[in-house]
Amino acid sequence: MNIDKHIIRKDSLEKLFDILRQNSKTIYAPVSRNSKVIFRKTDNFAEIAAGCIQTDISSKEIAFPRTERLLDYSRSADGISVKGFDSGDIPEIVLWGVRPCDTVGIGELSAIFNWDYKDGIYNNRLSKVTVLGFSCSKADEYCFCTSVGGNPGNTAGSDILFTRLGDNGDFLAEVLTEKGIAVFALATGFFEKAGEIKKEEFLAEVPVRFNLEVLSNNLEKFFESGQWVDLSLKCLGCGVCAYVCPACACFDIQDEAHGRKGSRFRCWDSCAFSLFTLHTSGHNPRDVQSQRWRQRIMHKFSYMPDRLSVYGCTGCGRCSRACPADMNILESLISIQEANV
Amino acid sequence: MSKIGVFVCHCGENISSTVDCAKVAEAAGKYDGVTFSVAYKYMCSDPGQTIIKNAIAEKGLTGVVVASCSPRMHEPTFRKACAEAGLNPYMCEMANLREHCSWVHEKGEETTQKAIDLVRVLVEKIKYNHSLNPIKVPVTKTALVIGGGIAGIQASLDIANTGHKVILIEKDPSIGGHMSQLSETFPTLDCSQCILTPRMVEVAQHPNITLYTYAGLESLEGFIGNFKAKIRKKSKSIDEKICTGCGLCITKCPNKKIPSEFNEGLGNRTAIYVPFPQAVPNKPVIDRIHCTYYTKGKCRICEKVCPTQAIRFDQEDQIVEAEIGAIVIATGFTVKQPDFFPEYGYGKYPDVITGLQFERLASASGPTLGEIRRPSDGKIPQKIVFVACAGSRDQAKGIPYCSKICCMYIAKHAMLYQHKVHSGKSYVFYMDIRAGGKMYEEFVRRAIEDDGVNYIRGRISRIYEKNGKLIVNGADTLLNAMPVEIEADMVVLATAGVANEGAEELAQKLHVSYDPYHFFAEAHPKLKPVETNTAGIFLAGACQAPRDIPESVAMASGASAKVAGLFSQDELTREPLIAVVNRQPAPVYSSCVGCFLCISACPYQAIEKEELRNRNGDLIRSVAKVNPGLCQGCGTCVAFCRTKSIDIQGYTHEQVYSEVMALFNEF
Amino acid sequence: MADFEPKIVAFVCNWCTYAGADLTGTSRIKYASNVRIIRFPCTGRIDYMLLLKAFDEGADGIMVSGCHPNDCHYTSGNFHARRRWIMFRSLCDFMGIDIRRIIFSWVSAAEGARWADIVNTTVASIRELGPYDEYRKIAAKPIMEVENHG
Amino acid sequence: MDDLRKRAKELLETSAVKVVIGYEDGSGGKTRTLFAEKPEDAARLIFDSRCVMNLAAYVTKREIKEKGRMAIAATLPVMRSIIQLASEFQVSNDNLLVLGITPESKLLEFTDLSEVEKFVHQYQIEIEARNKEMLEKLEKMTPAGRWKFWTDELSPCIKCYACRAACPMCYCSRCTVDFNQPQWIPVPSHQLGNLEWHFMRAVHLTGRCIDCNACFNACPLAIPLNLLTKKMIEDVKANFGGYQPTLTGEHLMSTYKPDDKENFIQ
Amino acid sequence: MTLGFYPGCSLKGSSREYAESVVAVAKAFDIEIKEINDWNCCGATAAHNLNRELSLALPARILSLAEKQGLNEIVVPCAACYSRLTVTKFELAKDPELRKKIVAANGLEYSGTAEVLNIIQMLNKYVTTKLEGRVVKPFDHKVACYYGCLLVRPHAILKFDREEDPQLMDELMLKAGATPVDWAFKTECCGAGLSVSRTSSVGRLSGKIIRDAVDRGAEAMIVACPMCHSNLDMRRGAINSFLGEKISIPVLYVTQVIGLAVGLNFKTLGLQRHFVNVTV
Repeated sequence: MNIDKHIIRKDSLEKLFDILRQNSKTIYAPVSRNSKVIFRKTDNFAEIAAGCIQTDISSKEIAFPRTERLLDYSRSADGISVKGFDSGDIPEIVLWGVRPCDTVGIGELSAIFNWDYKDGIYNNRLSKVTVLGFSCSKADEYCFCTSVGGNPGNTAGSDILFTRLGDNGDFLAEVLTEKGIAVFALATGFFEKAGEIKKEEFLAEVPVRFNLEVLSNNLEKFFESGQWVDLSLKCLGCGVCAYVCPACACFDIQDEAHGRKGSRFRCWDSCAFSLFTLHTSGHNPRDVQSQRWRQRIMHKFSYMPDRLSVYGCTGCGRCSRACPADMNILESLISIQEANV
Repeated sequence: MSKIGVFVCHCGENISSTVDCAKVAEAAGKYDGVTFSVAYKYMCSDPGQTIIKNAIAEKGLTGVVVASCSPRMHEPTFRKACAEAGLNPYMCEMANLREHCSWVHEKGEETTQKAIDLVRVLVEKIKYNHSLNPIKVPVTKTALVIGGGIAGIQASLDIANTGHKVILIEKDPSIGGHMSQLSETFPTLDCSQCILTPRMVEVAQHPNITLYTYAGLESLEGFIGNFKAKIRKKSKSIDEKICTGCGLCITKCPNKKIPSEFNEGLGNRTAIYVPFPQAVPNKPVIDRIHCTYYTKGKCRICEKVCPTQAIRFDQEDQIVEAEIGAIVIATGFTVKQPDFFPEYGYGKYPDVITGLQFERLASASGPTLGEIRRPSDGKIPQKIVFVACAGSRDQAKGIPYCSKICCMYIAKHAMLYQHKVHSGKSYVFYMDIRAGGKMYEEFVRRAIEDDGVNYIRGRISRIYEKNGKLIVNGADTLLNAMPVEIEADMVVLATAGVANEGAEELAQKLHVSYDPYHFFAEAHPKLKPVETNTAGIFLAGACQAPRDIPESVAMASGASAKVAGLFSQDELTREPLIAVVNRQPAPVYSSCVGCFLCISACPYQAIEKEELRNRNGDLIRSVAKVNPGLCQGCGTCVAFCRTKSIDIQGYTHEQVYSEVMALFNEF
Repeated sequence: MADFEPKIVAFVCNWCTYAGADLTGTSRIKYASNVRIIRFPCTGRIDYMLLLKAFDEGADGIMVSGCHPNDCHYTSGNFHARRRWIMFRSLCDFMGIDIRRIIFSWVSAAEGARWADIVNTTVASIRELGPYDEYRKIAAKPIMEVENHG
Repeated sequence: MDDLRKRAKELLETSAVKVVIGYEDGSGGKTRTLFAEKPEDAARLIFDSRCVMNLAAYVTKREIKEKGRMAIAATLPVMRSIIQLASEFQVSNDNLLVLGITPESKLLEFTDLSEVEKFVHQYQIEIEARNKEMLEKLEKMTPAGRWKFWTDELSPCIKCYACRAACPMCYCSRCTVDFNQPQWIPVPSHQLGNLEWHFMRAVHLTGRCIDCNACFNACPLAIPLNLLTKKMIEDVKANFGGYQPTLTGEHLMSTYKPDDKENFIQ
Repeated sequence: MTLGFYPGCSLKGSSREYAESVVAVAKAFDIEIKEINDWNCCGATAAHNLNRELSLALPARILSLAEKQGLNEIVVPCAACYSRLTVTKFELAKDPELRKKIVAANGLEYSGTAEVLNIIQMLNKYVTTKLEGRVVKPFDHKVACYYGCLLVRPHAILKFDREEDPQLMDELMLKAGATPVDWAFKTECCGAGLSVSRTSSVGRLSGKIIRDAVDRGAEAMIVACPMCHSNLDMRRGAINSFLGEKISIPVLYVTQVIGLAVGLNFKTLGLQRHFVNVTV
């Protein structure tokens, strides 16, 4: 469908929020908690941390929770009964205030969850979500969406994308999908037809930091490089990078048994953990941290494009911001791209 | 998939009267992995055990849960039964339906439900049991006997005579103990020295006995059959090999006014001394506390006069290390000392003495050469009062127990006094006369009837001195508490027998337990009177409770029999319920990270470092290793290990975890 | 809470408390039937995680009991245990875990009557406190409600 | 910090050590860890108030140990960690040289760890006033209040284990949470899993944590999980008269005193 | 510093001099003595033979009053009163039920916080340390310290000094410049309760005590109990007739001796009130 552009005045934004609430939508928006900003259920517009460059944790939890109860089972004399995931439990969710680098991530995750097996739970959750993206008018040294084919005003993944039009605080609203129209329909009154607007002028500056082509080519020959060790020596082997990433989809299946009853969970996992690939035999194909860092980068920039023809990175830069050891993925990527292999 | 059999015991009616055993068996039958369950009247009976054995054979059971009495009662029985049926004994567990359920609750739903829960817990546990094999450890066939009194002497001789080596250590310069201090012994009145000294000599000459006098136990490590003892030989300041025991040094020693321990302070000794003429070994030691040379830095007269130059002022304590298979504790007892009886003026009036001091007065080898004379002025007492239960059976004095030997030795004392002082009058104040023992009662009667000792049933309230007399105030409870006042020349207190100073410390060195009075605790008051709770360590004589000579000797022989029994095997088998540090295939080797905090947590020094090396022998890392010989299986390390790398067989992580899960969930 | 029957688990050492409870039996002293004993070689073996597990699985109260100081069959297992309990309790309390529900005691093999008393008083006090739902609740909650999105 | 650079350079030139672990400028105005292996790398070493990360976390990491003998630029907390690690046999004089940095940021020369120990023992482990207040505030709450506080605070925990990774004392190759026979700590980051993970962490750090706050600084959600270890430090002080890492001698929680308080035991 | 003061009946009657000397000494060492208002009989001797609860309720009321009047430490010079008050504290502490009952009976709050001191304890706590420095007229005599029965018994409850061979008063006398003799009847019964009913028995019992003291060269007897004092002093007649000779050894209260030692005047210490003349 062709994009349909509107203006929404800054004071109307809150009204839109309220209307959505009145229409019994569950709204998740960036809210600050301790010194951090994360997506939380909120009924209070004022609570929204609008100004932040980015939430500290990506919005992927909305469809890919850190811990998903897949099923409950119980055994009795008459056999085993399983209570599977019930999509009816999922509320209609509006994801408010997502940045393009997260909305793009939705696409990347979906690619993984629908690669061969179609993940019902993920798709179900996603189907209940309306994404109201907000373009970036601010960026910092960690941002590099433009280097991975994105941009601060990228519409991909949003149902409506709002772009702040300078200081008067009005917003350009690009209604992009059916879901978007549905929201639009709830509050048509607040929207005015927009004239010609140079959206780009209002977007943050995010310079291109490396050449993706060159990087991909180098990576193919870089696997055995000794540089991985230098790049990753300070990595502590925690899972922060994967857990804050909008595109990391690795998970682990855990059963919790209580006698004849029990539940099965899907939990986030991270390729940075030494246990991630540990075999029962004790053998570990990724024995040291450098191999794990290599895996992270290869997976995002080589294996995924090869297999799924999407990159596993949106250039949001969260992993670098969050890393307790200041491992900076951008630096790794640049030096790999610059390496003459 | 495990095949578990559950066997519910009625225990006659002991269990079935409050627990619905059939219901328990039925419930158990429904649990996962339970392929057979039955209730029966007496599981421990032959037919009962046969049920178990047949079930094992026919159903091919992989685990057996017997729901009956306390495992502390019959675990060995049922494990043996399983073993006989070809099932590893450690695949058998017991649910305690009797002591912990049927006997302590009323008949009813709850009680049966509890029984069912207890069974379920064990069913779930046993799914994680593993076949275990008893640990075999070698036996060092040398016994350590601590204490050279009559009990220690007897034990040493008995063990030595079974052909095994014995190390006997005695803290004093000579063996002999309290018995060597006694004059005559009840109920036969034969001379103590005469019957004891031959034994002492025998000890000294026995080829199987190594005797260390003036020595004590420094430390003990290890376990039954495999103890390592460090023995401190205090410096005697003489070269025993050279010393001929001529005694010249003793006669020449200028320092003659040291109260003699052997004579209970009634006589004096020199700084270089042998405690008594018949001492074994009969060679002097220098008491460095009193010796003028050690205190003032000059003298060395003994050194000058010694014909063989045997004096060694610079001699140091020696630590002897010995491999020991079994230990007999025979450290004896002591009697309450001064200031304990202000109302009796003990320590204040010289003529108020203890029974042990009286023994010295009455002894031919004593300070008065056997004549009963007052310590104060050497006069022969015409009136003498013996006070029984001086401290004993007295809550207020913190000694509620009966010291047992006093009634008899008081009778003996009174008798001896009457024999030696025909004109004298003797009085015995007593609470009860406890003369249980062969010829004991007769002995007491003799004292009363033949020797005319006045027995007065009552306690002494106060003793004070007046014009050289000891005024003894008491009451005669048989004459309805009529006040009695006796002007005595001498009073003998039958002071309570108490544990030695430092008994507690020794117990801790030996890892044996002790009672509230610091006497060593026997493993079972009736069935294991000479064993301690620590395997391989036995008790003899008054270190366990006040004992008279025949009892001490009997205990000593009993303990010796236990030791001999132990030494009759070349290998011991021990319960394999011990801790193990995991080992895994390369490259992991073990999940232990080698922080070795477990080493400090282990009460038995059973954890050591093991260096893991690869094929080429280069060190990979060091990890903890449990010495199966030393580990006693307390599991303190297991709960402590952060990586959960140590586990304890019989109470593994999986076992205890599954027990908790089983308790609160349906299976 | 009169009709409420607390579920209580007792972690006891084999040499003192377990034997003491046996003596309660042989002395035919009656006491409340709410307590289930799990046997350990020594209090030193009792892993603090077990106590938390018991609460997860639905215990309303927990008893931990072993040999009096100096009586430990392993000479110091109970001393080690005691030091851990001190810190365990204070951490529980600090995190709001109800330490009134964890009763520690020394019971010797000779104290059969004492065991009965302690069990009875424990059962009474836990009945007073009611079921320990707070802890169980967080174990049971479905994901969407709690775990995600802060 | 010229003398630090100078010293590091010497050490690398003379190859007295193979690697010097220190700080360098990082991204976003942060500092990061530098592993100087060539003398010229030493020039990149810096030290200032931003250098709060506990570098001791690296001395137990395999790829770094394998480089050979290490030198480490160590602030007081780092030195404390190192002493504790040494007492747990994770580092030794053979593989580690300490370049001490005093609270007044002066460089200190230590010939061996026992000297480091002496230095460390001049200072008591003291909880910052701000956190003391927080502790007291919590202690004043009702147990129910504390329960609410912690279940709320811990609920956003995503179990990324950054707290564990950043902690020098969490060097175990298999953490209790990774132990699954049985699975003592639930893996899922639901409330119970989070509660028990942080409970366990605090227990395992009791008598070992030297209060460097690395765990808190590493947490992507700024959960005040260091309050737990701080509380343990305070209680250790109250019950056993405080704690200092020592090379030899008893470990606080693997030992006991016959007169440890037992007023809570019937 | 302020001390609560429970005189009890004797110190208001037969033993005023004891009260006087206590107050005087306290004053000399700047201890404020505050008598408990509205105090009642401690129930000594009689009550506990008749009715246990009464025998506890009476002292309990005294203690309650003390608490109410904010006296957390009270000195009880009379050994009998001291015994009753201390025993009551002990009994009520160990039996909450009983305590409820007693509190109900008295209708007064009782927490058992008030500390009860006998005269020796009081002196040891607040005087002994300063004493030596203050002695101006050492009481240079051989003295027999007589503790009597109630001051030290039952030890299990009072936990005061050595039950059978107490020493504290002797030590106090040493500090006051006196020489305590070692004698036999420190804690023997003087016949207290029989003073009126069977004076002759008192003669016998107290006689023995006086006799031994004198035989051992004592020039004065020192007491810390009005009962002991009245028997040894007031009943001297009966005693002498029992002993068949006239013995004129004076009997002083421990507080009187200390008073003299620190130079207080004869009358302030009530020494003129004794039957057996005291000459200094």
